This record gives sequence, C-alpha cells and structure tokens, in this order.
Amino acid sequence: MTSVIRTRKLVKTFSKGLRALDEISMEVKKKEVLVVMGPSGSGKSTLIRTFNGLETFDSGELEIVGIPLHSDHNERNVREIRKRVGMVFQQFNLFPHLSILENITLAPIKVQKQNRIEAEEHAMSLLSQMGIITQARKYPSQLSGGEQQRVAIARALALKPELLLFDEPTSALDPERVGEVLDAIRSLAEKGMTMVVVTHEVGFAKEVADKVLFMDSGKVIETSTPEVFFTNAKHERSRKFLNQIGE
Amino acid sequence: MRRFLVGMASMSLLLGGCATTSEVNQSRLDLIKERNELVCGVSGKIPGFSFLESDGRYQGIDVDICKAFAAAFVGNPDKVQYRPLTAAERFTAVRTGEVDLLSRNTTVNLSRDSSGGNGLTFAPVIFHDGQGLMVKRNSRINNINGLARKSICVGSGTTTEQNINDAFEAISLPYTPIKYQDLDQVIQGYSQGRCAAMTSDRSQLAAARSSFASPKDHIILEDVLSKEPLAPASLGGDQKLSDAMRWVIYSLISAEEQGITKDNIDEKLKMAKENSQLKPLRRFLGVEGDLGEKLGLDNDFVVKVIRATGNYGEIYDRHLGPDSDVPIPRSLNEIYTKGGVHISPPFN
Amino acid sequence: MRIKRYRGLFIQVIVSTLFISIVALFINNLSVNLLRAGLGLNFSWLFRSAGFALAEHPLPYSPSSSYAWALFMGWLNSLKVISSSLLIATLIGFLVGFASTGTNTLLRILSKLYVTLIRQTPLLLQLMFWYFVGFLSIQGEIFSPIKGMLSLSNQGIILSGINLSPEFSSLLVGLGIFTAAYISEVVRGGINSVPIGQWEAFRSLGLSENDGLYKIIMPQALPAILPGLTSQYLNLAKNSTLAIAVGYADIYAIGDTVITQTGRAIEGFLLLLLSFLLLNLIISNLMELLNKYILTYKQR
Amino acid sequence: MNKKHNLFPYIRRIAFSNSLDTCITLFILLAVFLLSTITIKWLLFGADWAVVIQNYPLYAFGLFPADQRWRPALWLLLLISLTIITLVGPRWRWLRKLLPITWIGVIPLGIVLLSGGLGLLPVASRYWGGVTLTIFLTTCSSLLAFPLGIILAIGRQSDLPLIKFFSSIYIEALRAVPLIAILFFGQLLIPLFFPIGVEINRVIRAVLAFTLFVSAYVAEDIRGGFQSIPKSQEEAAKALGLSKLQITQFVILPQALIIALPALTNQAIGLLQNTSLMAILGLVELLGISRSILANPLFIGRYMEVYVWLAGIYWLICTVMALLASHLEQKVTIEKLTIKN
Repeated sequence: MTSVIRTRKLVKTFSKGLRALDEISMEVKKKEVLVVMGPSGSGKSTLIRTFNGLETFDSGELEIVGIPLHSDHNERNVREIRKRVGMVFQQFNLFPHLSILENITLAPIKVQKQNRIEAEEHAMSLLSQMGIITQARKYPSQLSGGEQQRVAIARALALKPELLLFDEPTSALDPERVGEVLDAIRSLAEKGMTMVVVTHEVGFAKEVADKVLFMDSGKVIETSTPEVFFTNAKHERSRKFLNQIGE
Repeated sequence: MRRFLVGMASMSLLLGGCATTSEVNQSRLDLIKERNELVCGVSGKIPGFSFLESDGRYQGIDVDICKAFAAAFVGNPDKVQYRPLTAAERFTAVRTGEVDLLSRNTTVNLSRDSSGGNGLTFAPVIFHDGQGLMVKRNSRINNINGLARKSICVGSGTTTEQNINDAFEAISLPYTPIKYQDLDQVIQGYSQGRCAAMTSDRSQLAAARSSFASPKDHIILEDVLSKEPLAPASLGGDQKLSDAMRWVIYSLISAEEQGITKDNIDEKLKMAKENSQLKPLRRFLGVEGDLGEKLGLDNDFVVKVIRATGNYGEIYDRHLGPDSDVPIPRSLNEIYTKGGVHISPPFN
Repeated sequence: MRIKRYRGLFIQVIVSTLFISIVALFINNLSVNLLRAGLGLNFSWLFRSAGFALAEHPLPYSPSSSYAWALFMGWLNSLKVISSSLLIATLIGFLVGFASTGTNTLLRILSKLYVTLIRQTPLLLQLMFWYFVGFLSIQGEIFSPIKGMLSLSNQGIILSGINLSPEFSSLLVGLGIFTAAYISEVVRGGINSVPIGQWEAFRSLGLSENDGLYKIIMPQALPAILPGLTSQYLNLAKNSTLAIAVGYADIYAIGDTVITQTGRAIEGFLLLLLSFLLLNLIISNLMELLNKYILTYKQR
Repeated sequence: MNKKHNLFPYIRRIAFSNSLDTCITLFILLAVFLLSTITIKWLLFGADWAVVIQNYPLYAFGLFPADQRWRPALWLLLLISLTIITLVGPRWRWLRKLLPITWIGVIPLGIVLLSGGLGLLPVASRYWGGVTLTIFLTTCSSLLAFPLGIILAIGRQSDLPLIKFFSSIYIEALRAVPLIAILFFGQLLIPLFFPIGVEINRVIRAVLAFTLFVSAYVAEDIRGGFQSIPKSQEEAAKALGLSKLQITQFVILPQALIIALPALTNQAIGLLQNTSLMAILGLVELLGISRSILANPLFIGRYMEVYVWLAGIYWLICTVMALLASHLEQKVTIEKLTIKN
C-alpha cells in the first residue's frame, strides 16, 4: 500500500519559542482513516493544517499525495497539493455571498477549469449523497449548522480529492446535529476515502478509525489501533486524557 | 512579451503628452483657428456687460466683443465658448491657458500689463469707467469721509478692492471691507443692509440701482475713486494674438467713425468694390491690400466683424443705450469727434 | 518562493516606473508652461506687501502687511471658525443624539426629521441660505432678550460685548448645524452599540433614565463614538473652506485672493495644502489625546 | 372603536410620561405650529415664484439648445423610470437580470444623448447645465471612482511594499485635502501640467477631480469591508486551491462590497451634494445656474425663493437615492450576509 501522508521530524516553532510541532514523524496509507486526538493546544490543528500548506514548518520532511513539501513552502507544490487534498473546517467557512451550489462549483470551475454544467451535475450528486439536495439554491445563512457542515464536506469532495482533512468538524455544532455530520463522514470511510480527522468524538473514533494518533505539547505520544488506545493505552498521558473526557 | 508591448505603448503615449520648449513660441491665435472656436472668459453676472438671459444665452457688451473676435479669428461669431469666471480666478485662467482671452470688464493698469506683474497684454479700452460708491439716500452720507468706520461691500480680487483701500489710506480713515466673489452678492449684501455702501465701477452701480425696487432711495456719490478703463486682455508675450485683438477693437471704432453699420456694410462693400478710387475704404474692408493677412487674419475680417456685431456705437446702444435695461450715458465713451475719447489709428 | 518574489519585484518596478515617469512628465510640462509664462518657482513674493484689507483679523493687520502675514491671518480665521463651530456642533449633535435614542416619541421624530433634512441638502446651499436669507434679511434687532448681552441683527451676533460678524455667524451656524446632524448619527450609533442588557440592568437597579445614560451608558458608548467624532471634526475642518461663498476671509479665500494678485498659482496652492495639513494634524492629535485620556479614565 | 379607546393612554405614554416630557412636548408642539404657519403663509402669499416658474428649462437643462432639450429630458426620464422599476422590484426574472446592465449602460447613453454624435446634433459641454449636469457629474464620477477605489483598496492591502506605499500615500493625501482645493486644482491648475494644445474639456476635468477625490474615500470604505471579513474565509478558499487573485475576486471582494454598500451609497449621495461646489468654480450645474439667474436684473434679490426651491430639488433627489440604496441593501443583506456561525 502506498502512503498518502508521510512526515519525518516535522518541527514548527512559534515566535515565543513554543513548539507547536516537535519532531513529528508519521504516516497515513491509502484508504486509511486516521483520527488525531489530544488536549487543546496540543498542536493537532497545526499538524492537520500543515498537510495542505495552511501552516508552514521550520524543518523536517513532508510528503503529501506524493508531492514533497519543504520548509521553503514552494508555492507551486502547495497549490498542487491543495487541488488534490480537501479540507473541512470547524466553523464550516462557507462563502456567505454564494449559494450552496455556487459554493461547491466555485473551485471545480475556477481551479480545475471544468465546464459549468458538468460541475453542477457533479455538485448535485454530491448534495444528494449528503442528503441536502433540496437546499441547492439557498444561501448558507438559511441552513442549519449540520447542513452547512455537510455542504462544506460536499465542497471539499467536489475536487475529487485523494485525501480529506477534517479539523474538528463537529465542535461548532449543536449536540443534536452532530450525528448527521458524523454519518456523512462514516459513509465516506466506507467508500474507501483516505481521511485524517481531528475530533473528540470517541464513539466515532472507535467505530471508524483505523489508527488513533494521540498528541500532547506538539509531540506524538502514541499511535495505536482504536481497540488498544481506548481500552489499554500505552502511555500515562493518554490514559489521563481519556479520563478527563470521561471515557 | 505582451506585457512588454503594452508597456511600450503606454510609454510612447506618455511621450506624446510631453511638452517641449519649442511650443513656447506657438501663438494662441493658431490654436484658436485650429480648434475653430474661441474660449472667451466673461463674468456672466454683470448686467449690461455679460449676464445670462432666461432663454439661456449670454448678453452684454463684453459678450459682443467676444463675438467680434470670433468673427475675425474663425469667421463665425457663434463659435465662442463662454467661460464664466469670478474676478478672482480670471488671471489664473488666462495664465494656465484655461481661456484664450478675457472679455470680462477688466481694468487696465501697470502691474497687470507688465511682465513683472500679472504678465497680461491689453487690447484697446472698450469702456471708460470710474469707480464710485453707492449709499442709501436716507443715510445722509454725501462723501467718502462719511463712510469712516463703516463697512463697505466690495468684490474680491478686483482693482475695486485696491482702490477703495487706497482711497481710505489717503484720508487716513479706517473702514471694513466685506468681500464677495460675485457682483450679485455684493449687490445683495448692500441691499440687505450688511454694508453702509457698496463700491464698484459706476456703470455697475447704475445697473444695480436700476434693478432695485425703488432706485430713488439710493444715490451714487460724486467721489470718483479711480479711472477704470476696461479692456479685453490676453497672455503677454503673444504678439500675434494681441495684435489681432487690438485691431479688431479698432475696426469697431473706426467703423463708427466712418458710419459703417451692420445694416449698410453690404452696401459699403459693394461701393468699395465698384469704386477703385476709395482707397482707404477698400483697404479697411479688405478689398485691396493685405492688412488682414499681416495680422494672421483674413483680409476681409472687418466685414465679418461688422456683419456680426455692428460698429462700436451699435454694440453700446444695444446693451447700455437709453432703451436698454441698463441705460448709461455715453459721455466719455463717445468717439472723439463727438467729444469722447474713443479713436482708432488709421488702417494703413 | 523565488519565482514569486521576482514577479512581485517585477510588478513593483513596472508600477513605480510608470508612476515616476508620469510625475516627471507633469513636472516637465509644468516647467515648460511656467517658462512660457515667464515665471519660475519662488517664494520671495510672500514678503511683499499685500495691499488688501481684511474685515476680520485676530492679530494686527493692515494692507501694508506682507502676503505671508495675510495668509497667516486667514489660517487663524479658519482655526477660529473651526474651533467655535466644532463646539456648537458637538453640543447640538450630542443633544440630538440623546433625543433620537430617548423616550419622547415626538422628540425622536423631530430629530429624525432634522437629520434627514440637513443631510439631504448640500452644505454650500445651507451656508448661502444662512447668510443671505438667515442673517442679512433680518430687519432691525429681532432678538435681544438682555440688552447688550445677546443680540441678533443683520450686523451679526453680539454676545456679551463680543461682536461676531454676520459672515462668521452664518458660517458658525451653518457648519455647526450641518456637522451636528452627522455627529448625532455617530452618537446614536454609539449608544445603540451598548447592549440592551445594560439599560435593563440600570433600570432594574432603580436608576433614573438620565443617571443611567450619563453613568452607565455613555462611558461604554464613548469609545465607539470617538473615532466617528474625529472624522466628523476633520470633515468640519475641510468643509470650513466653503467660507468663500459667504465672504468670510478664511485660509482658502485669502489664498485665492493672493494667487490672483500675485499669479503664483503653484506656490500658493502648495501653501494652501500645507496649511490644511497643519489643521488636520492639530485636530487628529488633540483627538488622540482625548482618546487616551478617556481610556485611562475608564481604566481607573 | 377599540382603537380609539386606547389612543389616549398611548399618547400619554409616548409624549407625557413625566413632567419634563410634558413640558418638552408642549414646547415642541407650539414651536412646530408657529413655524409651519409662518412657512405656509410665506410659501403661499409671501413668495414671488416668478424666478422659478420662468426659468424651469434653465434649472433642468442649463443652456442646452431649446430644440434639443428632449435629449437630456429623455435621459433623465430614463433614469427616473429605471429608479422606479428597481424600487418596485419586478417579478420577472429576465427583467431583474437586465437591471444591472441597464444601470451601467445609462452612462454611455447619457454621454451620447448629451454630447451628440451617432446622428444627433453635436452639443458642446458648455451648454450642459442645471439638474442634467448635476446628475451627469454624479453618475460619471461615481461610476469611475468605484473601480479606482477597489484597485486602491486592494493596493493598500497588498504584500508588495511599494504598491502598498503608493496606495496609502494617495488615499491619505486626498483625504486630508478639502474637496474645493482639488476642484480648484482640476479647473485652474491642471492645464499647467499638460502641453499647450492639449485641452481637456472642463466637464471632464470636473469629473476627473471628483473621481480622484471620491475614489480615496471609496477605497477606505472597501478596506473597512476587507477588514471585517474573517481570516477563515481566505483559508477556506486557499484550501480549495484558489489562487490569490481568484480568492480576492470571488471570495473577498464580493463580501467586502456587500459590507461596504451602505457606506458607498452614502458616498454617492455626498457626491451629488458636493457637485454644488462647482458653482464656486464656474460650472453652471444646478446651484451655478441658479446664481446666474439671480444676477439677472429681473430677479435680483429673490434669494429665498431660489434657495427653498433648490433645497427641495436636492432633498428630493438625495431621498430617492437613499431609498434606492436602502432597498438594495435589504435585498442583498437579507438573503446573503447574515452569517450565523
């Protein structure tokens, strides 16, 4: 199996000398689902954001979907990576001035130069896959949080990515809306999408993850299968964390 | 490559807009002909001289002078662009080339005419005026001394402003000038009682008084503060234009001297053409000789001018004559044969 | 990264070359045109005598004073009318702002009416109205409650012995009322930016509306009001140049006269720009001080 | 019946809730009554409206030749009907789609109708005046200032230091100077910066001066819009692989414009009022032509009538513009920009 993400000794230091990433080495293989967990400020968001070039790093090696990225942050490579990697944010970040359909077709038309009709057809099929096809002509502000996040997933999928990144996709949702979004992600996993998901949803991790990566203070503490991690974590820090979130 | 070409194109455009010193010597007259239109700076707010009619046309003696120039320069009295100017902006407008010339009741004086001053050149005087003061009859003021410590309404940026200043300095009395941009505001300020007196050229005082509800309540004082010879002006150093302007004005005066009018010009022209012994008339009307050419104008420019506006006397009567809205006696403004001061040098 | 840097550099070089060549072209044309008119750029004329009188001058001035001194008088006149109409505008503006957020419906309607009427007509027209219709058409003294203390006539306002000319008065009233309409909107916006909960809180504590407004709401609204207020003050300063339309000798009017008399258009214009810059600096620095003072006061 | 029953307590609550309020209310009622009787009396009996009635064409069209007046009239009429159509908000989709294009098309149409050409008799710009010129100056300047303002705003946000520097200098310099100084420069000093022979039409120079002035303010308004858009929008767009230019074009700018819309419409209204400053510098727009009319010996001293009449016209046009603007704002904001998250 080929690896989709591979990092070696990735280091990022913030201006105050704080290490957000401390020699991170890891790998994600094709069709694998990796769940990243850790207390807030542990660097998990920074890590996932380096995977599509939203954050730069100071040293180490990073290879995403076969494209190398160095600390010089080569613009051309970053854009190539972004075309092939989708991302879903905590705050949805839909474009409020565009309709749902326009939100989804913007990148395919402008970045991949697809023609409009083709892009719209694809978008509609993605929306029906997400179960929100009736909302296509509405604007983001007219949708609920859960619906908005599903639009965001459809938007990320529209570029037919080889890798999907989720940065706490359910943290900003009302509790009763979390399920619908997790269901959508789960169905993607079943179809064999390679994914990295930052989340606190233990149930989801147990069920969907192939591997769980636990971070603290910018370091990878442990990488295990969910069975091991949730029942018999190797590290003291992991156990303490699981205790705190009530697991 | 495309970017480079665009860059080159814009650079060459820039260079095209670049002035060179050779243009320093070009006459404004050529520019006017090229443009086929005269840009004439007028006041637009002085009754009798230049003001706007309800039908939207400018009228007045200054406006007719513009028409005469246009008739001579481009052959058509209607090819004039009237540019209303405030007193304060008029010289800047000439200097920057905003207007070709001024026909805006402008007083001739040394500092305006000289190259060390405003750097203008003046055409012959078209109206001899004098600055005066108007007060309300019931104010019991009968000379300038009575105006000490009073406020006086005056137009800003005018010689009027300097003259009133000189007049009060001469008698060592203080006064307060209230300055406005336009004559109509000066009139308004005075009539509303902001000032005890208004000062301006006596012709304008007369015009203002005639517009009041009861003209008899106002008197124009006997004091004449200054000579105000009013003349058209252009930028100094442009002999071609200033010569042309000078002789257009003289042609108006000369025509009145010879009794040539708008009505009889064709008759006179016919006479000149038929009688080769009438040398001066033939030269004047351009039937013989090259007087016009010497000025850079058509030889028959006088004919065009008289056809357009009539002679000086006709222009005067139209706007300032007894039947006009602003009647002002001709007195000094008669031609020399009738006791006035207007005289034209010979057209030789 | 490298490619990107070079492209950025390239664009910058192109734009600045274009900019500099346009400026150079204009300067070339200017010098040619000045040569044609027989003028060079110099400022020695500033010290020649001006030869015109001024109706209002805060310091001794006579027609034999220099052009520079005349311009300085104009600048002081500007400062005088700006500072006094600034006070009036602030006073009226805050009152109307309070009225428009207050409880009296009639007052609210009236202040709304005032704001729309003033904001939907040009200032120049308003100034000319105040001068030619407002002040000059007064016949005799119409308003003189206390003899010698305050009187209103077509000779202006007399306020406890100080005589304000009609030109100054109409500018004062016109600018004041015009700017007040804008200030009242700034004040209203500031007050509305305070959460409604704060009103409910002080009412539930039994404070009166006035006490609540001054002690609870205004301290919180002021930081939101100050930036808007500053820009309105700067607008007022700029708008004061319309003085020329009512015959008040401010810096622009005198600059205009000086340019006409001397023909020094470019030099005169540069001096005008410089004096505006100075006025702007004074106002924005004073407001900065005020801002700091309020912030520290609040923290205490 | 029921309503009438409740009226008295209602009035008491809004106007007479305490003694101070009662005093204020009574005072205002008295003042309003006195003022309105004086005003109405003057309007009906005191004023002499000849100065207005005899000069209608001048106020409307300036010195435009009488037999050609249908051209500016047609243009103004078109503007009015377009305004009404936009205000009503047509039901048909195709008409709605056509509206923005029509609005943009109004400018070249106006230029052709006013200046002639294309088979129409040429009319030089010196004949333009009155309301026509006021509206022309406003529409042309605002349409030109809008894209220039956008470019300046983007320039000021740029990563390139020189571009940022030039844009900032331009914006700050023009905002520090009074409009009349810029117009003075445009009318009287600009010719000094061009070679003789190159003459730019006065109306165009005025339009240019207004454009330069307003664009600095427009730039600041749009920059305010830029700054209020959360950083996450840019990140989301980046994550989709959009280029920097594309992000500005499709994501940031449209949102910034919607946010800046109220400020921008205020600029347009301010611009219309500021065109009156050209009266000081000799263009005969609405205020200028009125000053010329007041110099006619027949009408000297009729200031009050003319000013009241002018105030009425300006107020009407500005109010219509404000209505149009708030209508547009509502339409755009309600649908799109109430971000809940």
